[in-house]
Amino acid sequence: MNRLDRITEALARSAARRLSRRSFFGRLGAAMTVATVPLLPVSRAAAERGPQPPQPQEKGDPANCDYWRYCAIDGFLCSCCGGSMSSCPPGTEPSPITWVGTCRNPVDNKDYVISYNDCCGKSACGRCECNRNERDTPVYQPAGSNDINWCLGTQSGVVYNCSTAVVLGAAS
Amino acid sequence: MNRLDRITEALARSAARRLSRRSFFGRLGAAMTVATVPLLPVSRAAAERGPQPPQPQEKGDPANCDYWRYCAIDGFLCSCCGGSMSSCPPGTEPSPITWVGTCRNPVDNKDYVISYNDCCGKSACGRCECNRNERDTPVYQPAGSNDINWCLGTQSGVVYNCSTAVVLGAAS
Amino acid sequence: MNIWRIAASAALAAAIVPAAALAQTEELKSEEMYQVELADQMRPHWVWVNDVSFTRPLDGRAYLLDADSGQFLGMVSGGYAQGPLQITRDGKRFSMVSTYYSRGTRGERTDVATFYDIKTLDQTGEVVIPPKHFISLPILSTARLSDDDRFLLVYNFTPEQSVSVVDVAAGKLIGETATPGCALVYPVAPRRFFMQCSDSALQAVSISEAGALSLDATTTKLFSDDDPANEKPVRITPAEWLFITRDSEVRIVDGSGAVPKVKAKWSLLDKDTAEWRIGGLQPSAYHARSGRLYTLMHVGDRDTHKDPGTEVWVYDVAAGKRVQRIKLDGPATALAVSEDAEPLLYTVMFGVDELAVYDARDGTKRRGITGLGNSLSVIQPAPVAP
Amino acid sequence: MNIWRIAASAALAAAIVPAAALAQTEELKSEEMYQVELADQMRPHWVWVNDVSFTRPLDGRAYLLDADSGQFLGMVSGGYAQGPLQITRDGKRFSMVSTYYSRGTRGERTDVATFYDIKTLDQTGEVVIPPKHFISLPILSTARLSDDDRFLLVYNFTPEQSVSVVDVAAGKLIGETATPGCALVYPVAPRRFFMQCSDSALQAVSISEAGALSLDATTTKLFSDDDPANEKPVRITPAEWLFITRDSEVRIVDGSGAVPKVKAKWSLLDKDTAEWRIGGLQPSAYHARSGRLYTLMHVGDRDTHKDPGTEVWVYDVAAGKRVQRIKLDGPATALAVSEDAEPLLYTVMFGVDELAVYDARDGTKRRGITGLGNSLSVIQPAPVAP
Repeated sequence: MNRLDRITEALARSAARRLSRRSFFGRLGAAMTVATVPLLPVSRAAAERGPQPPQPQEKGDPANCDYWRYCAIDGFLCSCCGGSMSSCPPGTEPSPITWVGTCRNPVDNKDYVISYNDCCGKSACGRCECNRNERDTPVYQPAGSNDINWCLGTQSGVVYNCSTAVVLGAAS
Repeated sequence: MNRLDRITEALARSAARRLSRRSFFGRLGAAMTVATVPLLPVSRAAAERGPQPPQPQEKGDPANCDYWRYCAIDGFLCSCCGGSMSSCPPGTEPSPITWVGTCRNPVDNKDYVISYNDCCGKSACGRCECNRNERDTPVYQPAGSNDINWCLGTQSGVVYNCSTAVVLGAAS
Repeated sequence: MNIWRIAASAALAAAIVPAAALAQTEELKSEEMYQVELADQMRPHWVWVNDVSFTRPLDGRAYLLDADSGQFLGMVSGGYAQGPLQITRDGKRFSMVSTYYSRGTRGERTDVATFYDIKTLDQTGEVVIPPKHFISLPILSTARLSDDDRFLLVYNFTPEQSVSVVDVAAGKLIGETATPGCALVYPVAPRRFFMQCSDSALQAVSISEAGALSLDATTTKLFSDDDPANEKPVRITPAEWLFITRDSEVRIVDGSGAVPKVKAKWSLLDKDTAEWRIGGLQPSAYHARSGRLYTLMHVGDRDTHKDPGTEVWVYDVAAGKRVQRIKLDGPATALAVSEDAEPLLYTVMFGVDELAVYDARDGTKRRGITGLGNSLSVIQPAPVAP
Repeated sequence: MNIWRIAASAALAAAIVPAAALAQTEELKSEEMYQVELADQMRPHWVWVNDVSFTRPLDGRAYLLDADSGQFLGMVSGGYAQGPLQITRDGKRFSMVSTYYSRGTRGERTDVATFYDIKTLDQTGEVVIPPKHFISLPILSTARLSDDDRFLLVYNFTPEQSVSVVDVAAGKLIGETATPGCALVYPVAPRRFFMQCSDSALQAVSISEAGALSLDATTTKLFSDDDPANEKPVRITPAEWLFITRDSEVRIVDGSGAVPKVKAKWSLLDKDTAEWRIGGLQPSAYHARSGRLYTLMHVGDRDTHKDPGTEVWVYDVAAGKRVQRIKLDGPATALAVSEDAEPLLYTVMFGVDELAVYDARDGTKRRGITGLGNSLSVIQPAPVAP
């Protein structure tokens, strides 16, 4: 099973995102099913909704390019920009579609499919610029390409603020 | 004679620019006579019109902030951006009105009124950033203020590319 | 650069320890993204820093920082040579005045006042205004809210001078009034402000309930041409502004009457400090609870009025006397002080990407917040109702 | 940073010497400003450098430099995440594809192809195109002119894929054709190009005289998923493009027939250099007169395909053999070679504000041109008719 198939299968299994295989991997269809990003219910007092923290089974510094989830990231870490690995800074909109990577969590030594959703609608945050390219694909294979501006799927428009690294699920 | 009067008189004597005293120095008139900047005839072969060089009675490096004409400049030197002290880079438009300073030419030890016309219509050149403030005035005394974006008088709009330092004439 | 060192470490302290045990058995869960929301009101030690992005001025912005934790809370993108924010007195909302061109650097110009709330840092509305707002290095008085947050007053310069009025509550432009020879907006009451004129007089202006401006009385010339007041005064009471001249002379102007009046005069300097000067882009700040004035000072002559300060000198304004000298960790072109009872002193240096945070009382540096861009101009602390 | 050290020193050598005599008697003259104009055609050692302005992407731009003198000749401002230029074959005109929002970062999106001439660096016209052009780190094949400069072909990604066609001569949009699964534009004849598809096949496309696109034949899969060709090939003859894979394998594709064909295969590496890889944002360049390929090489594994090169390796393409190794003065993410008979090698490093200029034949560094911003992406030398 090559890596495109692995990624695609992981995507297919993910309940959180529905990314049509056709547009990227096939040649026949041009339609795209764009899932809206579900919002968690407001869980904190005073209507404040803080950045979503990492999961317990992780370690390291999410504001550092070396953090395990960032193995194919390219851009500014939302963790340094008012968001986190899985939340967008205030006033920015998560891109519903994006590129995915496969990174190994050193805590459990398992590979996970990571979705690098952009946060969009304000200009580049400029902090914590990272570029790692594990399994990054050329732009003509978009679903794995970190050179593309993925804000294209938002209501806000293409202006890119920062990048997240969201766990979609185990890769295998 | 205070320095505003000196500058105003120098402006009044200048055939090159006609800057109404009223709007800046008086309180009664709101009208502004905006002179267009005369263009020199094309003087070089092949329709190329290179940057206007300094005058013979000067010395120093026009790409250095310490050059004598820059005693009240604030911005990017057009000399580093495709223009010169008295010409705008290709595709940028000189601002017809601007702030003026009075600088001493170390070669003849005379004070000259210098007009810091902005070149406009492309974004900041970014090279050779200089800020000198001899006799710079607050923004509510605009004719001597280098904090103001003087591209406002152009056809192109307010987008600032670089600053010139044009000799208007002797100050006294 | 790490908002997580503070925010996450507490949250994770409990979480990561048991993780080692979990790790063998439990996979990471699929995550759902969301947008962070802030408290609905600026906290006392939150602070906005303007980045005019001088070498890339089409991409101006302002950053919201939490000076207590060092966290970067979020940002707003502005327009060409983005100026300061206008923050409402309750710290819940703000606006900014921006210029956009249809083709980035060219084409049709649109000026717009955009309104935001703090909670979402998202825009709640906009009002298109006359495409002539004053563009300069950021100066706080180029656009101001009236004291009751009802009207936004925008200074224009084409070079004809005028003030545009936006009805904030109604979300519409009311109009524009010519103010020949006079610049900037200094509120002194909910329906009154004054302006600085090129002949060093002040022009009183009143605002009708409908938002119409009337030019009222004008003072005589209050400052000499050789030693003008700067255009960066601080407001010390609702009706009083404290101006400082090139030669570091203080003039307190009382705008409560029909004609603004100089109420007090004193100097930042004495015979032992005659070689010092105030300087910078935002060279002074006032802390109302303690009656203290903070000034950015350096050694230099009259033409060094934009030079960075190496020290902050603190004055008791009522007494007109210096009470403290603070040596800065690095030079600074702007300073501000938080308005609360445990004040922080903030400084930035144009060209350096850091907000420095000091204890305003003892002058010790608490932290630096870096990665903010190289054209930090003005600092805007949270308003705290007195 | 000094265009005058060269330009002015010669002019002034004669002028300044007599000035000492003049100075006592003759005042400086009042000057009249004008705008500089360039030659009407790029000279062989003129070169454009794209600054995508990654941390301030609303203010992208490209700089025109004279590599012989080190002079900064001028610039053009672009739109959001500004991409490369499309330079006409005579070097007299160019265009660029830009995205603008009505409120800078938000509002209505407008995509536009803007046309300029070299002489004035001023725009001569624009064509509004579908607001969907592909935005990425700059890649040369996102928009290309047809070989006769008649049509501008713009790759779109929404993520539906298509190509927009602009009639340059008529100054109007012709239309847009869906290209599902296929990306980028590689001309092989005045009315023909191919695209790279996600399944590693190539799609041939023909252009009618009216500018309509037809999707023609498709190749089989030409590259493995584990070692894909990059999207930064170089054109070595009108119909042939040279692709390089992650593992530094060369594939020359001939697009002259109905179906593109792999014409030659060889490797940049041999058993002594197996640990090296090609890498960068613009990792290769071709000099047609000498038949030489220039590649940016570094030591690294397959995932280091964007890492900067520390050396430039030079190949005789006809022989498929390396003929030279050039050690760079500093690491580089992009390189290009001037097309003339005395070629210069240009490099930039993303994050560094310098264009480095080397003699392409002996590899000696001639100069660095600095002050160009910290996001230099692609380099575009003057076209020289063969």
